[in-house]
Amino acid sequence: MRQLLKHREAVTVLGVVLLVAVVAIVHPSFVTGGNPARIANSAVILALLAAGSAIVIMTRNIDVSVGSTLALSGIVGALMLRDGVPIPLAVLTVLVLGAVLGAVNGLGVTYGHVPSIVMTLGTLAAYRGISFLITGGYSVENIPSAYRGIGTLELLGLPVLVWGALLVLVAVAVLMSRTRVGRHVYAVGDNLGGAHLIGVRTNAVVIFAFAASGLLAAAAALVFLAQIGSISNQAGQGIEMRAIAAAVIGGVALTGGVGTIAGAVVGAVFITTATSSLSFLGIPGFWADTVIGAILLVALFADARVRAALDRRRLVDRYRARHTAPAPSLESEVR
Amino acid sequence: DGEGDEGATGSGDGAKVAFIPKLTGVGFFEGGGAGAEAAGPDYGLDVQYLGSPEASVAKQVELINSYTQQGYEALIVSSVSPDGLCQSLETAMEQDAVVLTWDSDTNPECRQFYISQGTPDQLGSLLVEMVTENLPADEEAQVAFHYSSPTVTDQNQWAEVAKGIIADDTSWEIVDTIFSENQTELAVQQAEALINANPDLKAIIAPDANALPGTAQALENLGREDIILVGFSTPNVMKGYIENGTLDRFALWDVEQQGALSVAVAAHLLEGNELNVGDTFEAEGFGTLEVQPNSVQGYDYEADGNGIIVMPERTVFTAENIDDFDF
Amino acid sequence: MLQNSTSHHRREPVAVVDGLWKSYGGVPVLKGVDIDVQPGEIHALVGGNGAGKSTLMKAITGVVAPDSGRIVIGGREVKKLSPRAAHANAVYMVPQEPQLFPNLSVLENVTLSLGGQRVGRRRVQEVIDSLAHPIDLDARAGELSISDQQLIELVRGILREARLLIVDEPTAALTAREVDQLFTQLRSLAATGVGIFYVSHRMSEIFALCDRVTVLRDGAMVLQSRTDEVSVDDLVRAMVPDTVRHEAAPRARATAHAGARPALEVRGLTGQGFLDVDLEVFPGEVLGIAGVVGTGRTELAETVYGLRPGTGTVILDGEEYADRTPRHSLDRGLSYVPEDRHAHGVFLLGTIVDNCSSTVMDRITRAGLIRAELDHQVTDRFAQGLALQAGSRSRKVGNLSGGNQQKVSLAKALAPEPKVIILDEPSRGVDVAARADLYRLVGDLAEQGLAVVLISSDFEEIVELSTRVLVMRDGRVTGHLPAEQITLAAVRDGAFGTIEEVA
Amino acid sequence: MNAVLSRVRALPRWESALVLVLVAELAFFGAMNPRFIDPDRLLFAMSDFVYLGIVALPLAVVMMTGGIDISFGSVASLAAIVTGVTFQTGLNIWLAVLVGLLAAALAGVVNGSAILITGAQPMVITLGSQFLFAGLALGASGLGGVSSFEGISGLPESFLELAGGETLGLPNMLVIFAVLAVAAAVLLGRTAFGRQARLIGANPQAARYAGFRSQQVLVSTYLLTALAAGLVGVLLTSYVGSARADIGAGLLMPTLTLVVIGGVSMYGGEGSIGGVVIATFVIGFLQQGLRFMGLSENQVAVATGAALVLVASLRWWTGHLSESWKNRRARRIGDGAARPATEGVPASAP
Ligand SMILES: Nc1ncnc2c1ncn2[C@@H]1O[C@H](COP(=O)(O)OP(=O)(O)OP(=O)(O)O)[C@@H](O)[C@H]1O
Ligand SMILES: Nc1ncnc2c1ncn2[C@@H]1O[C@H](COP(=O)(O)OP(=O)(O)OP(=O)(O)O)[C@@H](O)[C@H]1O
Ligand SMILES: [Mg+2]
Ligand SMILES: [Mg+2]
Repeated sequence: MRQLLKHREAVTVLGVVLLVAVVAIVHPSFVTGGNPARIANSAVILALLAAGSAIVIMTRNIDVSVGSTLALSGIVGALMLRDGVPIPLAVLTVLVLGAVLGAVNGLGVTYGHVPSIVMTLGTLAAYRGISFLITGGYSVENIPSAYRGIGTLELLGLPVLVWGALLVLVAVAVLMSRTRVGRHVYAVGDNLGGAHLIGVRTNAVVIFAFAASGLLAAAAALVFLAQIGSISNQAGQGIEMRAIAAAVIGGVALTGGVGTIAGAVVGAVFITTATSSLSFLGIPGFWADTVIGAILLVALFADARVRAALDRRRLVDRYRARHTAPAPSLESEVR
Repeated sequence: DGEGDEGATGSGDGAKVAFIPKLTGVGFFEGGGAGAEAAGPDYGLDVQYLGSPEASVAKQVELINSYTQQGYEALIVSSVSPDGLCQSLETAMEQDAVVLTWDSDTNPECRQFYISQGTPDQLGSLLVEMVTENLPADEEAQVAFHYSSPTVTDQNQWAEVAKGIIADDTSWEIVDTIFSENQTELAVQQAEALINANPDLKAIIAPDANALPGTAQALENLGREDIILVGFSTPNVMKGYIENGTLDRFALWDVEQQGALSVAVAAHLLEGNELNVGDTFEAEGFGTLEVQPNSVQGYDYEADGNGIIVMPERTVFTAENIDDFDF
Repeated sequence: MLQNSTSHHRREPVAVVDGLWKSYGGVPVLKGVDIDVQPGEIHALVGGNGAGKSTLMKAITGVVAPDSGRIVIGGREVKKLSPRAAHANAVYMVPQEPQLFPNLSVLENVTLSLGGQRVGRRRVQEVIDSLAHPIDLDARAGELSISDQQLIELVRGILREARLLIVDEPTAALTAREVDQLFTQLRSLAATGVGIFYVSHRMSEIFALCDRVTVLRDGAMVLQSRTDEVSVDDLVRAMVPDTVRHEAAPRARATAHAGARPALEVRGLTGQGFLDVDLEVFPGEVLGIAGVVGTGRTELAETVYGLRPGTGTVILDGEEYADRTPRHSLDRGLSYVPEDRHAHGVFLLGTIVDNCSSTVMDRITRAGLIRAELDHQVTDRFAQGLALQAGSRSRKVGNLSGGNQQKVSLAKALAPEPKVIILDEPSRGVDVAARADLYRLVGDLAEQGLAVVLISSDFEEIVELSTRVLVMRDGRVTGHLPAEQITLAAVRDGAFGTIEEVA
Repeated sequence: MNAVLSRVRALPRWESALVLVLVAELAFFGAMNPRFIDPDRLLFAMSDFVYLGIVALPLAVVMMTGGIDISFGSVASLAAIVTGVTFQTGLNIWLAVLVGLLAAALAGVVNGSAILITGAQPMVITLGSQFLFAGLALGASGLGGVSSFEGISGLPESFLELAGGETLGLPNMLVIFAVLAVAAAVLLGRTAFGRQARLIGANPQAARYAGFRSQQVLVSTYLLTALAAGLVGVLLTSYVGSARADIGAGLLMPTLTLVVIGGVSMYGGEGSIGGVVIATFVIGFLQQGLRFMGLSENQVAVATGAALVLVASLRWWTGHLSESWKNRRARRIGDGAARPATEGVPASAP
C-alpha cells in the first residue's frame, strides 16, 4: 500500500518533471536564473489551499469556500496591519479567524447535517459578502513594508515564504500520515459508518478537517498579503476549483479516504508550472486557456495509463504469489 | 398602482437612479459609484450604486431587467458587452427610463448618451505617450501588454489603438499580451512569468486597474526597476509603487467625477430637458459641456437625443501630484 | 485479582436491556425487548430476517438510538449511548456487514482506534493465524474477499478488551474450519468473564456454542431459555410458527436431465486465482463447488460470467462463449449471484423494484418507456417466491434487513429467467425459513431445467442441495463427487485436503 | 384529476418542502412590494433565470450517476460563438444554430469519453475541459475574424424571438424549460436509461454485475449536459442579441446550486428532476425578491448563501424530528396493545 501511494505521487512528480523538461527545451531560461524559485514562490498560495482542500476531501467532504476564506481572513489581516497592529498579533488573528471560518463549515456539515457542497457553497457566497461589507468594496492598500518585506526575503536562494510554507506543509503531512488524528481523517473518509462504529469522534474529525482547511487558507492569505501587498474582495475568486483540482491531480480521491498532502502539493506545483510555462512557450495569452486545458487533460490521460498499468501489475503479482505456477497472460483487462 | 407613478417621471424628486458597474469590489468602480451616489442629493435623486461581483452579460441583463421592473427611472451602466444589454436597455427606454452608459459603452442605439472618459483614440495614444516619456519611439525595444481578458470591450479597444500606433509610429516590437482575469495573484504571477520569459523586455502596458498594480508588484518582487510600466489604475492603489519608484507614471480620469457627471446628465434628462448633438449644457463643477456625435467613438449611428459626452480631462499621475487624489 | 473481578461480575450482569422500543418511520421494529447477558455467558439471539436482531444489537452499542427503554451496562444505566460511549464501557460489536476501511491496510484497520491499547503487528498476526489462513497485513482491506473481511472484523473484536462482545452473524461467510477456530476463541474469551451476544441463523452453532438463547419475532421476544432445555424444533417454531418445514432434500428429484447437452461447459479455463478448470453442468442439475475460503471459486465464477479475464473455453448451451461480459451472459441466459451483496449484489439506494428489474431493463420497457405493470410483475413474482419481506415494493433496499437484501440479490439474478445460474454463497445471512424457501426454489428451478452452479462454503448446504460436487483447492479442481458419494465427510476431506484426490 | 392528486401526495418530502418555501417567499416578497407579485412581471422575469434550470436538468442526471460536469459554462460559450461565427460566414441562422449544437455535442462526447478512458474523476476531467472549451471558444471567435470582445451581433429578428419572444402568452424561455423539464423527468423516471443512470450512481459495481451498459449511459449523460449547455449558449445569444465567447462564464456556481438544492446527492444515486425544477424557481424568485427589497448583490449573495444552508439543515432536522415523533407515537400505540407474551420456557433472568 505504502509503495503504491509512493508510486501515485511519483506519477505526478514525473508529470512536473516532464513538463519542465519540455518547456526548458523550448526556452532554457525556464529552468535557469531565478525562475524555478519564482515558480515555487507562485505555487505557495495554491499549495497551501490544495493541502487544506485535500484534508477535507479525504473526509469525503468538499470545501469550495477556501477562496472566500482567503479573502475574508486576508482582508481582516490587511486592515489590522495597516492600522498598526503588531505583526505577530495580526498573523495570529488571521490564522485563528481562518480556523474559525473553517470550523463553521465543519459545524454546519456535522451538527447542521448540511451536505458539505451546500454548506461551503453557502459560505463561499457569505464570506465574500462579509468581506465586501467590511471593505465597502475597496481594496486594502498600504500594508506596512515591514510585513511586505517578508515577501522578498530569501534564504539559500529560495524566498523565505517558500521555506515557511514547506515547513507548514511538512508538518501537516506528518500530522496526516503519522498521527492518530490523521489516521482518523482517512478512516472517516473511507467509511464514515465504520469509523463511528469503532468509536472515532467522527464529528470532531470532520470539524477538524474543515478548520484545518480554513487555517491553511488563512496561511495562504498571509502569503498573499506578503507577496501581493494589497488585497481586494476579488482575492482568491475561483481559486477553490484550482485547489481541488490540484489535490485530485496529486492523487486525492473525491470519494474520500485516499491521497496524501504531498500529492496535493505536487499537484499545485504542476498547475502553477503549467500556467507559468505559457509565456516561455511563446503562447499568446489568447490561447492560454486552451493550452492549460490541454495540458491538464493530457496529464490526466497519462496518469490514468500509468495507474492502470500499475494496478494490473499488482493484480498479476498478487495472483502469481498465490499460485506458484505462473498465471498465463492475464494482463488483458476485461471491462 | 405601480403604473401610476411611472408616468410621473418629471421633476425627479427622489426618483430612483441605478448606477451600475461592470462588477463591484474593484476600486475603480467603487470610486465611480461613490461619486454618483454623492451627487444624487444635489439633484434630488435617489442614486444607488448596484452591481454584481462578477462581470457577466447574463448577470447584468438580469440586474437591468430587475431594476426596470422595480421602476427605476434612470439606469447608468458600464456595460460588459457592446450589444448584449441592448434588449433590456431598450425595454427600459420603452418604459420611459433614462438610459445612459458610462465607462464602457454599448452600441449607441441601445442608450441615450455615453459619458466617456475619453475616446479609444485618446486613451490608446495616452498609453503610448506615457511610454515614450521614458522610451524613445525610434529605439528598438520589446514591449508587452497586460490586462484583464480578451473579452472586455474598452481595454481591448484601447490596446488595439495603442498597438496600431506602436506598429505604425515606433520601432518597438510587441512580444506578448497576457491576461489575468481580474485576479490579483494571477496578475503578479503571470507578469513575473512574462518578465522572466522575456529578459530583454523594455516596457509593459497595463490598462487595467488590477493588472497594473499586479505588474508593479511583480517588478518589485523581481527587482526589475529597468522595465517601464504604464497603464490605468486608481491612485490609492498605486501610491506605494509611485513612491518607491517602481513606476513613474500612470493615468486615469477622475472616476468620481465621471460618476457625478453621469448623474448630472441623468438629472438634466429627468427634468424633461432634451439634449442633441451640438447642444451644450452646464454641469456644476464641469463647466459647459458639449454633446458630441457618436462618430467620436467610431460609430455611424446618429439619432435625436443620442450622443456622447466626453469628460474634459484625464490625469497622468506622477510622484508630484498623486497625493492630491484620494480614490 | 482476576478471580475477584470475575466473581464480582458473576453477580452483576454485563448488560441488561429493559423494555427497549425502536421504530423506523413509525413502524415498530423492537417492541419492548428485555434481554441480558451474564459474565462468561454466550447468549444466542435468533430470529427470522427482519426480526430486529441487528437493530437490538445496534441499540446496545449506541449505533441506533432507541425510542425508549433502559440499557444498563456493567451495573450503570447509560443514557445518550454512542459507539464511543459503548467503547468506554467496554462494549464492542462485530457488525453483520463488515465495516472495514477499504483504503486502509489490514493492520491499520485492526489497530485503528483501539483506545489506549497498544497492539503490535505480531499480536495481530497471531490472532489472524489463530482464526484463519494467513492474511497479508499490508493489503488494502478493500481487496479482501468478503469472508476475509468478516475475519478481520472478528479479529478487531477479539483484540479489543471488551467486557461485552457482540457478534452479528459472524459465520455467514466462513467455512467449518474457521468456525471451529472462532468458537475456540469465543469460548476462551467467555472463560475470562466476557459476556457475548451471538447472533446467527445456524441452529447447529447455537447448540454447539451458546449457553442461553433468545428468539425474536417481529421485534418481540417470544422465547428465552437455556440451550440445553430447548430443541431446534422449539426454536424454529418460535421463530416461524407457521412455516412448512421442507422435507426431503431436493437432490432426489433432479438427475433426470443428465445425458442431455450440458447447459454450461468450461474447458481448461485459467484465470486470476484458478488454473485449468474443467466442469460441466446439465440442465436440472445442481453442481456444488466446495472448497475453503480463498480457493478461487469466486474468481472462477466471475470469469465465466465475464467480469474477469481468463483463457480457456466456455461453452454455453452448446455454443462457444468467447466475448464474455455480464451483459452478454445475461442475454445468453447465464446469471450470477455475487457473494458480496453490498458491494456487488444490490443497489442499496434503489428500491426493491429498481433492484429486481435491473437485470431485465429491456423486458420491462415498451417503446422506450418503462411500463409500471411489467416492472411490478417482475418484483412480485420473486417477492412471493422468496417470501421477501412484506411491505411496499418501493422500500429502499438499504433499509431492509440483511437476509432480505440477499433475497433481493437473488431475485435480481432470477428475473432474466436464466438457463444457468451461479450462486455464490447464496444463503449468507438468510434465515431458516427463507433458506428453506431458497432451497425449494433452487430445487424447483432445477426441476424445470435450470442448471445451477452452487458455490458454498457451507458444506451442509452443498451436501443438501447438490446433485454433483466439485471440490476446489488452491485454484484447482481437486475432486469430483458423483451424487451417491456426496457426504459431509467426503466434502470436508476434499476441501481441506485431508485426502488427496477424491475419486 | 385523482391521478394528479395522488401524484401530488406522492411528492417526496423534499420537493414538497421546496414548494412550501416557494409559496412562502412569493407571499412574503409580494407583501413587501406588490409590484413583485404582478403576474405579468413574474412571468416574464422568469426568463432571467430559467436558463440555469435548462442545464441543471441533465446536470442533475450526471450528478445522480455519481459524476459531475463543471465544463458546461464553457460549452455554452463554445456553442454560442460557433453559432455566431457560422452565421457570419453567411449560413442561415438556424443551420448555424445546428452547427453550434453540434460543437456542443462534440464537447460532450469529449468529456464523456475522456472520463471513461482515463477513469479519472469527472471533476478534474471537466475542469481541464472547462479551460479547453473556453479557450477554444476564444479561438473560434478569433478564427471567425471577430475580436472576441465585440461579440457577433446583427442576428436576425426571427432568432432573437427564440429567447425573447412568447408562445401562447408565455415567454419562450419558460416554454422551452417546461418542455425540457418534462422530457427530463420522463427520461429519468420512465426510461431504462434514466433508471440505469441513477442505479449506476447508487452502486457502479453492482451496475457492472447487473450487465448495465454503463459506458454508454455515462457518455450519454455528459452528451446531454453538453447539448443542454449548448442550447443555453444559443438561448443566451438570442436573449442578449449577440454571440460572445464568454456568454457561459457565470453559469457554473448558480447552476450547481440549483442541482444541489434540488436534492441531488453529490455522491450519486439520489435526486429527482422535480426537485431541480422547483429549486430553479425557489432560487430565482428568492434572488429577485431580495433585489426588490433593495438589497445589493452582495447582500443577496449572503442571504442566498444563508438560505441555502438553512434550508438544507432544516431538511435533515425536520425529517429527523418527524421520524422521532412518528416513532414515539408508534411506541405509545404499541404500549397500549398487549405485549406479545413470552412463550413457553421461562426467561432465565436472575
Ligand atoms: N435504517 C432503517 N430504516 C428503515 N427500516 C429499517 C432500517 N434498518 C432496519 N430496518 C428494518 O428493521 C427491521 C429489523 O431489521 P434488522 O436488521 O434488525 O433485522 P435482523 O433481525 O438483523 O435480520 P437479518 O437476520 O436479516 O439480519 C427490518 O424490517 C428492517 O427492514
Ligand atoms: N480485484 C482484486 N485485486 C486483488 N486481489 C483480489 C482481488 N479480488 C480478489 N482478490 C484476492 O483473492 C483472494 C480470494 O478471494 P475470493 O473470495 O475471490 O476467493 P474464493 O476462492 O472465491 O473464495 P471462496 O472460496 O470463499 O469463494 C482474496 O483474499 C483477495 O485478496
Ligand atoms: Mg441482521
Ligand atoms: Mg468467494
